[in-house]
Amino acid sequence: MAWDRNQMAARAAQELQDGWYVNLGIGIPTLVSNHIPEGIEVTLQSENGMLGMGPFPTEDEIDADLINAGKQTITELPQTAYFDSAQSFAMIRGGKIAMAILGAMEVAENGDLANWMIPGKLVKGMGGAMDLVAGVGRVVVVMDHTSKHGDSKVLKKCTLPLTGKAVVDRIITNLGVLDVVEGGLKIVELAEGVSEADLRAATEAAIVD
Amino acid sequence: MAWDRNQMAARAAQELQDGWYVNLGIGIPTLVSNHIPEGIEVTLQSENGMLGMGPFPTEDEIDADLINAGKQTITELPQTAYFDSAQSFAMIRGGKIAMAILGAMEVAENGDLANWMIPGKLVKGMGGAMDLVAGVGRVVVVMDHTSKHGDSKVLKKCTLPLTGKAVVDRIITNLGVLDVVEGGLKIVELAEGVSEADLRAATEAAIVD
Amino acid sequence: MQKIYAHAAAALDGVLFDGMLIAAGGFGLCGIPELLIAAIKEAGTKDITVASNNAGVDDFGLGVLLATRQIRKMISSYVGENAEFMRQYLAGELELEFNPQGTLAERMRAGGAGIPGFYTRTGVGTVIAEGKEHKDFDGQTYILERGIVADLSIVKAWKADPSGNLVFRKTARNFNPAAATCGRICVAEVEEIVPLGSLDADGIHLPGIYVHRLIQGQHEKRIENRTTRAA
Amino acid sequence: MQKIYAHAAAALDGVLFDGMLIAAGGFGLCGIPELLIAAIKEAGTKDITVASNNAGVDDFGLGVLLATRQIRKMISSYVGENAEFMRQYLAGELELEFNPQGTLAERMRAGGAGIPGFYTRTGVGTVIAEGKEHKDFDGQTYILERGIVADLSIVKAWKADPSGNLVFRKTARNFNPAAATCGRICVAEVEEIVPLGSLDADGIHLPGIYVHRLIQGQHEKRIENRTTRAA
Repeated sequence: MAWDRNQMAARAAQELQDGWYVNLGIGIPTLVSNHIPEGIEVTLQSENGMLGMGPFPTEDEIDADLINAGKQTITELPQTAYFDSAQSFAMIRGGKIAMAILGAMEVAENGDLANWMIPGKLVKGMGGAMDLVAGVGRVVVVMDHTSKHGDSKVLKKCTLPLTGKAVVDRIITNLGVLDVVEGGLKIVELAEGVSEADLRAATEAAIVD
Repeated sequence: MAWDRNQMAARAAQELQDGWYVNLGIGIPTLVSNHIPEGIEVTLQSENGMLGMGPFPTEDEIDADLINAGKQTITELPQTAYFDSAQSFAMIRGGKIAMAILGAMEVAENGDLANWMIPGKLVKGMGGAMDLVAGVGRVVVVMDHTSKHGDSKVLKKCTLPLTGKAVVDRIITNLGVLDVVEGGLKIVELAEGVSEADLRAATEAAIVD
Repeated sequence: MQKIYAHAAAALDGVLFDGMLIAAGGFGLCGIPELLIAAIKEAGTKDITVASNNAGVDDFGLGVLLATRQIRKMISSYVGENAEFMRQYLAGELELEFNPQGTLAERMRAGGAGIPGFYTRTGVGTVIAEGKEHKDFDGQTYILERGIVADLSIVKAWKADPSGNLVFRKTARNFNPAAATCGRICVAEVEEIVPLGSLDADGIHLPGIYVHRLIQGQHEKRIENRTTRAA
Repeated sequence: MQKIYAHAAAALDGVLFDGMLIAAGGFGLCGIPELLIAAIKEAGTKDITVASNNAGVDDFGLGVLLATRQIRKMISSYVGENAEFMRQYLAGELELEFNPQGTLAERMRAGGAGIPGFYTRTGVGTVIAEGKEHKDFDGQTYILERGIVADLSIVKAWKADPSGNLVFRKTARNFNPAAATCGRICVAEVEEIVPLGSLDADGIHLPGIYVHRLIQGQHEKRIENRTTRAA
């Protein structure tokens, strides 16, 4: 019952449309590139300064000058273009990226997103996440529906410092897919073996029809 | 008596320092490049998007893709770099150009400059002049001291729409060289055969010691 | 996703409408989207506002859209080469908004970069500053200028690959990259479309993400001010 | 005007002082000015504020200046790779100003471009917006961010010519161009200085006007996160 990480990534890959330029966050979103549907061509942006991100290199192909936003070694493709970080975020802020698929710590029923900081504990920084959620055309969040302790991460209101206010369009969790709509969240799809009651029980946020 | 166009340009060329990046305006300022002193190396910027502007081309070298800010065909040099207009004016506004040498219609004792518009008569536009006077390190104006009718163009106050307010550092005319200082203009140099009385008589602006 | 179109008219199909704002690349007659301008003339689109550094000459560049009275307003820094422009403007038939050249380039860049406004010293104390917000930073006064977002960008490059990556040549680059970024739709005309993978990934001046439609064609590349020295 | 210096210490002679603001290029450990960082360590300059997207790792990159306690404050978007940073920060020994990554890049670009402030949607409604001016444009709320002007920029490029024209390689370009533009003085380190005229004038990423001093040297180019697929 419920989707595993790869199934969540595969479901998120269904969000992609042909010709789109897309930014994939670290973690499960990175796995989305393994599930891009047949006939759909997308170009992946790496916000450090690259469009047309290729797969990880073989040992022979490793190049210290070629990394992604997660600092992993990667490769280029025939359509790859490099540019500087100011240009990279100019295109992000300017709405040129059709969609970002990002991880989250918490998401709220009004689309608020928290994914960068746990006060007193985790002080790593927001990286490009705030720019992405403020700038791209559509924000899809991929996350576990509940914490390890079973607490809902799909909330009425985020408790952690926000990455962006009212920025999330769609939430894909291990339990299903929800859209942020007027008044709360709307169930779009249930994961295999998950009932609507299961999903409602795991969700603190208001669910509307 | 007094300097001709080439002598004014030669005098303006004395303002150049080794290693400087300089922007030369249209008209007499363009002639300055013919008088760059021995041992002084300057790099000329063309604000449409080029550093390292070379001389005019021979007939064989003409290239429609290579023009200066006056739309004249030009050539490149070994150190030439091309860039786009946003970058070009980023470096101008950002103070990276050491000096601009520009023509003027009127200049005032407080450094106000008018060189782009005669209301009702001449509606061509300011081009890059407003950006240059606002951004470069030092603004030197090269102009005739008086109009064809003998009216002073070195005024207490400009009568024409301004290109910039309190932006001129030095004025080089056919009669001599003046600096904009506290309280008015200070005579730096007299042209050959020009007396201080001649220069004062041709100047409406306050001259201070 | 196919970006390549057969010709300029096809590439503009569905994106033109009366009263629209078009951002155009080019400086003087250098690097201007001459094929797309000609196609807009044929399409007959009216009441256009054009943001472009210059307005062409009487019979070439944007001048052809002035001659047909398709342009209602120009946002430019210098229009001195165009007698018909001057005539229409002085007769009150054409609106004109002068922008300092660098402010115009930065307004386009800002519009494409999600920046609705920025402060600049350029124009402070001149007619350009009238009616604009003034603000002091560190004892200096600046004015607020707005980003430009256009309905359509038309630009000219040297080479493109099928993904829309563009390379410009010498000073024909000029306003083209900034103009390209500020359009909701950007159509580019190039001298040559080369196979994917044949452009140097480090040498691409404008990534294909900014370019929605692409045509290849013959360019006249007229020279405005042919100036030479003795050989 | 000679821009080429024999080594990093010579290139930094006279430009370092306690309490200064340094803008540094690089993303993670990719494209960082490792030779100049090592020379700043040797110089012993104190109380430095560094604007850099990341803070290196414990024993490489800016981490070496954290280890020696030469850095008083970081302006960064992500510092997650550096345990010593975290220790000093949580102990209150180090100041930290988080900037969203794109805001940091744009602040550097703006500082170098004579733009003291610009508006962005990034960070609206978050802690980043606290204390910053808010302004509405066309019904959207934006915050005012300031340009950064640094006392010194240190950057790393692939190749340079003697006039300071720089070319970067792949994603090692990252913050280097923007950082280079925002310094009153910019010192660049490169892998190779090539003869004047051997770089393609259309392919120069950063014109030499921005680069005051230049050194060539051997780079370790350490890889932070070596990730591979089966061959």
